[in-house]
Amino acid sequence: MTVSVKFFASLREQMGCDGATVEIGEVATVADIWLQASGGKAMPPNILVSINQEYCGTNDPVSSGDEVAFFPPVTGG
Amino acid sequence: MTVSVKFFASLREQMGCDGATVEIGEVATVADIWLQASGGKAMPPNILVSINQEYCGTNDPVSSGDEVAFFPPVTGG
Amino acid sequence: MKIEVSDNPLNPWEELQRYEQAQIGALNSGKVGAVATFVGTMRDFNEGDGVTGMELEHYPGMTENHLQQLAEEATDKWGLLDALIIHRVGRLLPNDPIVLVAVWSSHRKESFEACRWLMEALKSKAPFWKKEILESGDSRWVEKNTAGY
Amino acid sequence: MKIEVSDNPLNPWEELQRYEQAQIGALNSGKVGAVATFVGTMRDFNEGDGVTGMELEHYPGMTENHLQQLAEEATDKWGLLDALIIHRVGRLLPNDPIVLVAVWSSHRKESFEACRWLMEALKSKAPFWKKEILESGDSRWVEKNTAGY
Repeated sequence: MTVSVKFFASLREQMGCDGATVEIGEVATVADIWLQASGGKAMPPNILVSINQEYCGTNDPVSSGDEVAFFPPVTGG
Repeated sequence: MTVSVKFFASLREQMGCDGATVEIGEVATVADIWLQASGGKAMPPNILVSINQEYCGTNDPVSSGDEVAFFPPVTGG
Repeated sequence: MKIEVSDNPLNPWEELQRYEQAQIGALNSGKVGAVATFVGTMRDFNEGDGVTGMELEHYPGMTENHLQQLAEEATDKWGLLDALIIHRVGRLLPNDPIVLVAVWSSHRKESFEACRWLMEALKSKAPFWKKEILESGDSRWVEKNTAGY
Repeated sequence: MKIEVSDNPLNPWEELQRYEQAQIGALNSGKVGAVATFVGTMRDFNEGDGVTGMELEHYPGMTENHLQQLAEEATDKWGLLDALIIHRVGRLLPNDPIVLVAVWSSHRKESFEACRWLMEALKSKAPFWKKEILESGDSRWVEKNTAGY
């Protein structure tokens, strides 16, 4: 399946890109998507993740066509 | 001594006047001023009192020239 | 710091705009991180009755001095950078703003706490009295403010 | 209810004036007794360093949706009559307003609690990220918001 990946803020700078399209098998979690999109890097602690713009956990399952985002703790307001 | 007395809001309406000048002996408390200014009426419960525009108690002493005010619970804001 | 009791109509947002312009040196210093404001407006109902108007009375002199004391106390306690209180008196209609309290602070916690404390202190201590004009044509003095915490 | 994320300069008092005018049917109904607002502005200091500018990034779509959810949650929980959130993104300078939160309610307790809760929820959950430009010319991402209660 195909999943769209986005990185924001400091994580975007660390990854050197603001997103990617990931091809992965039909059963995959957010953590699997991270591994493939990051080229096997360890997931930073405190990272926040979302599927289709809703917060989720790193073990949540991903479906084809989903938008998965990774970002650091938020600092608005 | 001479003391200036003021009434506000519902108390002003009950007394039928917004103030008075009271002549009283040299030693007097706020309660004494009330008795004379009200013509001997009982002081309503919950009444608030001030001397020279600062909150005070009904047993506080009054000096010549003071402005003594009596008013109901406040309801601003 | 500004304290005002006035029988002129109160537009809180224009007052805030104007005050920040007037205080631009102090409030444009890079130290302000938080502005908390509260506006109390006149409702058309109270205790189950329709209310068509209101007369607000105060104790000229004492009211302003008391508000000033409250603003100074809040400034000391929460380290505020500035504070503004404007309160209407006279004749009001439903939807009219009655009171504006605004505080400027470096941090949001202090601004929220100070603004709320100032409103509660104002309502429980500052000498103002409301008389409501009811739909029936009768009028009545409001007897007591409700607690706000 | 209005939620806006914008890279245009934010004048909170003009926005409030304009919003109340636009919502005049709902907000002029005699039911509003309390308006609590909070404005967060950019300081020129943070963690002991001078800060000369800021870049604010967000997640287009998710940020707006999340703010909308928070405003709806606050409206339900405190029975608000209306709510407004405007948040800046892009390049900011010291003293620039960053965020405006405003809530309209019949009662002051609810307005204070809802406004503060919305700000804390926004700061802890809404996807925004600040990058500070320091006096030295270096820049750094703000790593974490401090707690506000």
